[in-house]
Amino acid sequence: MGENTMLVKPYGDTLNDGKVQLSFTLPLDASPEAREAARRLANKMGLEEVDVVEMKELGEGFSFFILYGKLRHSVDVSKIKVARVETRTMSYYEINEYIREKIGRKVTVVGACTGSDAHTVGLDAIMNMKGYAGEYGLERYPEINAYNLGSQVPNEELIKKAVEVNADAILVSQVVTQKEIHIKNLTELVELLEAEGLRERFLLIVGGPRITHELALELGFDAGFGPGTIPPDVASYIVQTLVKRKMI
Amino acid sequence: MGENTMLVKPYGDTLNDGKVQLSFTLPLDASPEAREAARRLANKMGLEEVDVVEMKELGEGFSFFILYGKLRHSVDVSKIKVARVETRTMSYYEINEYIREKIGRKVTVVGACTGSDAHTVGLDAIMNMKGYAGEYGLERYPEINAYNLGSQVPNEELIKKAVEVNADAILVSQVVTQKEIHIKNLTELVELLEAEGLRERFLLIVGGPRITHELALELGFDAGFGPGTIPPDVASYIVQTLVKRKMI
Amino acid sequence: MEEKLKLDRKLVDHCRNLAKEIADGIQGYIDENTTTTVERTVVRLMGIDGVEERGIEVPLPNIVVDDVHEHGQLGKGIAYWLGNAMLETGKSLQEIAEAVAVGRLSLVELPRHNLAEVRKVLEGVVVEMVNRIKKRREEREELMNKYPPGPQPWLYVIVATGNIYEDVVQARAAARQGADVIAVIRSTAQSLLDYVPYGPTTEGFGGTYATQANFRIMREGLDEVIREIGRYVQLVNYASGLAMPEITAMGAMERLDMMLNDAMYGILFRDINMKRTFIDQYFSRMINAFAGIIINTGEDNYLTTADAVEEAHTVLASQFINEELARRSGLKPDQMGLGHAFEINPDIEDGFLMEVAQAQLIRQIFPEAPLKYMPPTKYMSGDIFKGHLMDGMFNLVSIMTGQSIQLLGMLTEAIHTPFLSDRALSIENAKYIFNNARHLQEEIYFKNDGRIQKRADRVLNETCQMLEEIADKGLMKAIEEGMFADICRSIDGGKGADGVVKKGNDYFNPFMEIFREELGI
Amino acid sequence: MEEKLKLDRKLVDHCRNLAKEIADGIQGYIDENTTTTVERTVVRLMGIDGVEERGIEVPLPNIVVDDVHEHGQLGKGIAYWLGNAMLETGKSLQEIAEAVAVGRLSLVELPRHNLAEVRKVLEGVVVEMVNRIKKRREEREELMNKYPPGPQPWLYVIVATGNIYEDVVQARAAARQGADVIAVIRSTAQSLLDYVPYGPTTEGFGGTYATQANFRIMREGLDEVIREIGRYVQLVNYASGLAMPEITAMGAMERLDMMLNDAMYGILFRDINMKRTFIDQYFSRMINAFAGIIINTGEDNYLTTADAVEEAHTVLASQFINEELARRSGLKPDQMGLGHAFEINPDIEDGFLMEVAQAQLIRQIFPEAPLKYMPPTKYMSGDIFKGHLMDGMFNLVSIMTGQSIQLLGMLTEAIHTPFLSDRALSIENAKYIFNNARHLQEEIYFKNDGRIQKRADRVLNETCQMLEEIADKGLMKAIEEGMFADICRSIDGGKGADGVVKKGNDYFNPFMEIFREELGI
Ligand code: B12
Ligand code: B12
Ligand SMILES: Cc1ncc(COP(=O)(O)O)c(C=O)c1O
Ligand SMILES: Cc1ncc(COP(=O)(O)O)c(C=O)c1O
Repeated sequence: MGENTMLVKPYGDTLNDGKVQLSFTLPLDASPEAREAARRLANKMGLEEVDVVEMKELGEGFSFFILYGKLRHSVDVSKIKVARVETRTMSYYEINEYIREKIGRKVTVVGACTGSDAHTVGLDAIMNMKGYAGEYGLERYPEINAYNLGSQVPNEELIKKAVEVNADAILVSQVVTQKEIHIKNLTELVELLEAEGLRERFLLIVGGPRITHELALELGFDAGFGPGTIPPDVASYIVQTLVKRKMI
Repeated sequence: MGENTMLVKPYGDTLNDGKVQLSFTLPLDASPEAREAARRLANKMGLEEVDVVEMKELGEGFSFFILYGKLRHSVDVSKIKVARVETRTMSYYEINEYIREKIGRKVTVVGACTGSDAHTVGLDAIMNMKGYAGEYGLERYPEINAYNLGSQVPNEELIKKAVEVNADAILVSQVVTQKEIHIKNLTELVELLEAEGLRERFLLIVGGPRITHELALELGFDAGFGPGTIPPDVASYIVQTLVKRKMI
Repeated sequence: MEEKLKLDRKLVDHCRNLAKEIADGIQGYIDENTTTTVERTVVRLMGIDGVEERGIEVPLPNIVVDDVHEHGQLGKGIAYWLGNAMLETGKSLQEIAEAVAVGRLSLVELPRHNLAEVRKVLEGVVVEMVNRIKKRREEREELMNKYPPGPQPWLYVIVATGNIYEDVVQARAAARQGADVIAVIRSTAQSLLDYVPYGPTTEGFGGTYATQANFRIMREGLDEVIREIGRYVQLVNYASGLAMPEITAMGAMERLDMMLNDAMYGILFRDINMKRTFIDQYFSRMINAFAGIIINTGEDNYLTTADAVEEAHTVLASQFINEELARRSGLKPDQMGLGHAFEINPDIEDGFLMEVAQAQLIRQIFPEAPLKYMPPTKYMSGDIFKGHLMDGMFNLVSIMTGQSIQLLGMLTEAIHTPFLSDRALSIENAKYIFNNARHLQEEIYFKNDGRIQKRADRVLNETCQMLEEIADKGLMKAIEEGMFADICRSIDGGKGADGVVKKGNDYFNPFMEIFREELGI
Repeated sequence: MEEKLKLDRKLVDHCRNLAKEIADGIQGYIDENTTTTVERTVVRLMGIDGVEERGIEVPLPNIVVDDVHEHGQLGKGIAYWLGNAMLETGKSLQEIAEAVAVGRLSLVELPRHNLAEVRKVLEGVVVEMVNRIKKRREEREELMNKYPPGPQPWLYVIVATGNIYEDVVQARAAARQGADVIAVIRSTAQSLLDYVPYGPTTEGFGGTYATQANFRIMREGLDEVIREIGRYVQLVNYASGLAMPEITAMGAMERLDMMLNDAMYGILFRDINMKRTFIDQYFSRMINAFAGIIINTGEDNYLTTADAVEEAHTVLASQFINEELARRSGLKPDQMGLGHAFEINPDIEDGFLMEVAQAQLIRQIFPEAPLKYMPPTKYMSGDIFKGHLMDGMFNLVSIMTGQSIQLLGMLTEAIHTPFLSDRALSIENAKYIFNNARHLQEEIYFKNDGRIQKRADRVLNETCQMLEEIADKGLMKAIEEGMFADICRSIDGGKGADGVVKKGNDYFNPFMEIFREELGI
């Protein structure tokens, strides 16, 4: 361990007590043996002094358990570096001003919920006129041309539109994550763009409740936005990055 | 792995999907790094596809996390043997009849909440006249002499009383478990009895919300009773065991 | 039921009249047209079933109907062509369909008999199916007598594993835990399929395909548990989308008890053509009416995109329209599971009061309807503890206002489709609240001119205004303009428009005739 | 406040009269006796503090009082002996106490001056302390003006780590999360200690020792946060047990805002001698009255051993008695945090209605009291999800009935003393419910002669009967017979009986005199 090691553990009411709550179902009828199985599983997870505080029979051979225990493991936070969107969020007025001054032409963005995803609320929050959380959406920005293609848009169609309107940025929303479908969809988009030699032409941005900037980078996107994002976060990122990367 | 291996894993909605919910606090301000720390801890616990679904700042440098993930570990339930109280629970009438027929004299029990424990409700549930969950307590049984010493009784005093009234069984209740104080109290009682050569003279029984029969045996007791115990469970155990062990 | 809100009854009547006007505006359209799925439904009701392998499995009803539709002859009604083929070939309907499937027969190429003859030859088949559905209905009544369902609000939960066998396990467990109603959520894409998949399925996505085999497997799985627990458990599936009436027919045959069957959901949320949808829902709901199935409408969905405080009146307006359209299909008030939802932002001061107002308002306006009350979804978050509590408040409002069908909220709503344990916790939640506050409704009154009454009045007034506007411009136009759920759909856009077919003067649909007669429409 | 329950006001007045009768029955006893802890309190109020190492640390107040008590001379009041020693030695009180501690001085052995002289020499010290307490009171008022406390019901949470420094962290975090009141739970054994521990402590068991240093550390920690968040956060500790008035005095000096200070809790739940307790509570509450501290009574505890449905009236009866005894100590109605609890078995049908009835009943009977409403504890289980929901229903009843001080339930009640996150979830729970149902109380009425009203009437009637019985036989006898919480305590049994001392005719207690005067008793 280096000098700057900073190990942290879960905290119940005393530093480093390691207290963790967990719950799960086992395919077992409720019985002392099932309770013991739950306890042993918790042990395998690195928990000590495990208390199985609840065992509830769910029927059809299943039981639900709630447990508390003390975690043996710790994590060295000094080693953790997480990429974040570094641009400063400007106001609606600042952003439009910035575009007029530093870009000198309108910025064009194209957005869509791709694949089978029909959850448009998140993307609409960012793009629609009426906006979100008291902030106007991108469509309202005088210096931005925004095209919202809506739901269940195939990746091919999205790319076609982006080329057609000569977009600066592509905005993708992915809400459904079952069976990791979002990863599949997003990867496919990047591959398609690369295959057509278009990847560098656009800022590629993804958002959704399970999206982090880190994940976005991993998948080959330029940026990722999670829960709580407001339109100016995205607009600020786009305009500042266009300038920085001289994509103007 | 033997022939009868039966590995089980947590179940969310598909057999062996391993789904587990957990929550804990870390001594970190909310940040992408803190979220990542939470994720890594879950990884160390053997969880894959970890979703940190909630990060909530608690103030004073702490944050709370809720996570879901898939557990890698499984447990072989075929290997689990848990001791249980094997006696059949009889009814109030059966028990008194059993005492009259097979023991032929009144059975004497002494109960107490020991150490600093002042939680009498559990012990009272088993012993008091009015009983619990619709079942009379031991005091009501015509064939049982029951002495309830109440709360915060030192182990020495409990033993003294048991000898004095020539008890068949000693009933101990332990509710407070902080810093494992119950283990300490219970172990002390067994050691005291052994030191005085009295251990074999009594059935030694413990109960409480965190007591299992398994734990009781480990600590050198004859039986342990947990949540949901009703008076006839205990009475049945006592009378049948007295007969079986020829302590009559 | 006591009228706790002092509503202006004249306004309510006015709303109902407006809804009639609005329905009149589309009724002509409904009467003049049929659709491919309506005709496929007729095929299914005639007992034709099965698929033909053509790269993918294509259901025989599609093949049969397409065979006629391609020739532009569907306006006579598929029944005519099938009857005609029977007369001509002497074969059974199933044999005929199979022959069409392998290309050995084309229905329109056969010599044509007259309608009276066709009607005659089909009589047996039609009566058989009508009796089969009647029998299912009686079966339900008997079982419900023998194993009475729990008290209302009924605990309604969903299963959504994608695998029918896994679903059965979850459904049976839920029934044992106390669920009164089990809905098998469909795979995401199914509503956009212009056919119904076939056989047992194990690979749905976010839900399990609605197939007749799946219906049967689940029904059997539940019936077994019903006998053990002595309580009838109702089964639900979804009949919105391009194959709406076909799914309804399957449900009628397999004794489903409820069916999601909204008049506008497909238009708004699945971008299905509006004419297609209005025609489909008419026949679909007629089948439900006849089969004694309760429909569930989908107004709750509006509040997932629109704001529950601002747009509360759109829910009520849509309910008036749904009610009127349902009535026209022969549904009785006690089959109208009108939907609404508890979707107000939990951080709003007095939001609870507004939820009470809305739920009470709807209860009073539709006193006989088995209202379906939907849980918080939009404001659920990764904080499962707060979510569980919101679900509890939702349950409390329900028992306070006498709702009928309670779709239980899940603490993990924002995370994943329900785990077995999530469902169990939800059931526990509802059982606790319903029992612990069982007669609260009887015990409380609302202050005159207080926040609750004022809120209800306001919603009712806005509803009236909205219905006036819709009556004025017509329902289709209103939808075009995004008056519901903030969503705009154009009259000729959307999926499935090509399945709309103008009826000929000689259009023949024996089932519609019988249902109309039996239902007194 | 509207009177939603149509209570028989005559019955309520009758109950109050009975409570007076009952209090009269013990008042003579209180007036005629003092106790070792009352005298130690006087010592502390005179500014004497510190400990002497004698194997364990023994506080100077104990040493000083024991010195006199051993000689059977405490009936004159310790103040006399201390003043006398000042006159005789010319030393400061602290020096005198230290001299006694090391055995260099015995108070009773000094030549005796007359009371007038003693009174005179003590005047400065007494006035200084009285002013110090007044100043604390003003400080509180100023801070509350500048940083107004949140709206009622106040969010009251406990910290219980056993370590004062860890407690401070938890308390500050809770304050930031929204807590209005922080109680530092005491170590299990402390109430049975016949002294107050000294200095900062870090090793309590299931709670943290109440010491003056701990009070100060926590007060400072909270004051800092108060300035940051702009909201006053109240601090609470426990003054029940063998050292009751001493702890109260410490609280008065360190600006605590509330103090658990019941008239009977120690008797029933800690087996402390009843005479001792009645005497101690009289002086202790007088200090609280003067210091502007709200007391919390402990009737909630009855329902942890007795059944909340059957024994609801015992809570109300005890509240009437506690109220009357508090009044006699000079406490104003707005300082009487009478306790009650939400402890009905959650599986009872309409249990929620009964909780509403009880909470509303108590609210109406004590309209000015800052009622302290306690959460479900007995029926909490390892099922933290259900527990969180029960806590939510508890919060809802509170906002529906206008409770004042809400001790927040913890989802882990059945498992461990609260984790930081448990507390945060509880605060979130209460904030959600209180805000979302903010004006529910104003909006609803209860049905005449309905379940809620009938339940309240029944409890009130039973309370009356119980008070009649107690008035008849006397409070001490009633306790002997187990009329509260199913617990029997004998008149001369229990701990601390030997600390009761008959006052002499010349008994002198300058603080009691001043407090009586200032409080108009
Ligand atoms: C509303 C909703 C619906 C509505 C959608 C209406 C619409 N037009 O969007 C309806 C009712 C139609 C619906 C249907 C279904 N849904 Co849905 N739905 C939801 C719900 C309740 C809320 C989602 C939402 O609107 N959130 C509010 C927005 C503002 O938040 P957000 O999306 O996170 O967006 C923010 C950020 O993430 C970010 N962001 C999002 N996108 C983008 C894009 C860019 C470029 C940027 C920069 C930022 C950004 O900024 C936004 C603002 O801060 C969630 C549960 C929940 N509470 O989360 C389930 C949920 C998402 N649905 C789910 C499912 C399974 C379905 C169905 C598949 C169910 C079925 N079998 O029929 C269907 C089919 C939908 C489909 N084909 O995709 C699951 C997904 C499970 C999973 N993890 O995979 C959820 C979690 C519910 C559940 N527990 O089952 N749903
Ligand atoms: C009631 C109660 C009290 C009452 C006790 C009144 C009394 N006379 O008993 C009062 C208010 C006085 C109290 C005080 C305290 N309590 Co307390 N209390 C509880 C509470 C709410 C319920 C316990 C109860 O009565 N359960 C009902 C009975 C019927 O269940 P049971 O005990 O499990 O008994 C059953 C079985 O276990 C079994 N059983 C039990 N004993 C025996 C014995 C035998 C021989 C057999 C056969 C079977 C048997 O049979 C019973 C019937 O089925 C719990 C929280 C909870 N919900 O569990 C906290 C709790 C136990 N208390 C707790 C604490 C910390 C305290 C205090 C120390 C707090 C403080 N700092 O002041 C004090 C001090 C008490 C002390 N010195 O021991 C903690 C313990 C934490 C821990 N795990 O160590 C708990 C869990 C609350 C919490 N989260 O902080 N408490
Ligand atoms: C009325 C109605 N129909 C159908 C559905 C299901 O959607 P889909 O038709 O896409 O399966 C819903 C969704 O909740 C609904 O409310
Ligand atoms: C009135 C009162 N005093 C004191 C206490 C605390 O107990 P102890 O005095 O044992 O610290 C309680 C417990 O909740 C109480 O209600």
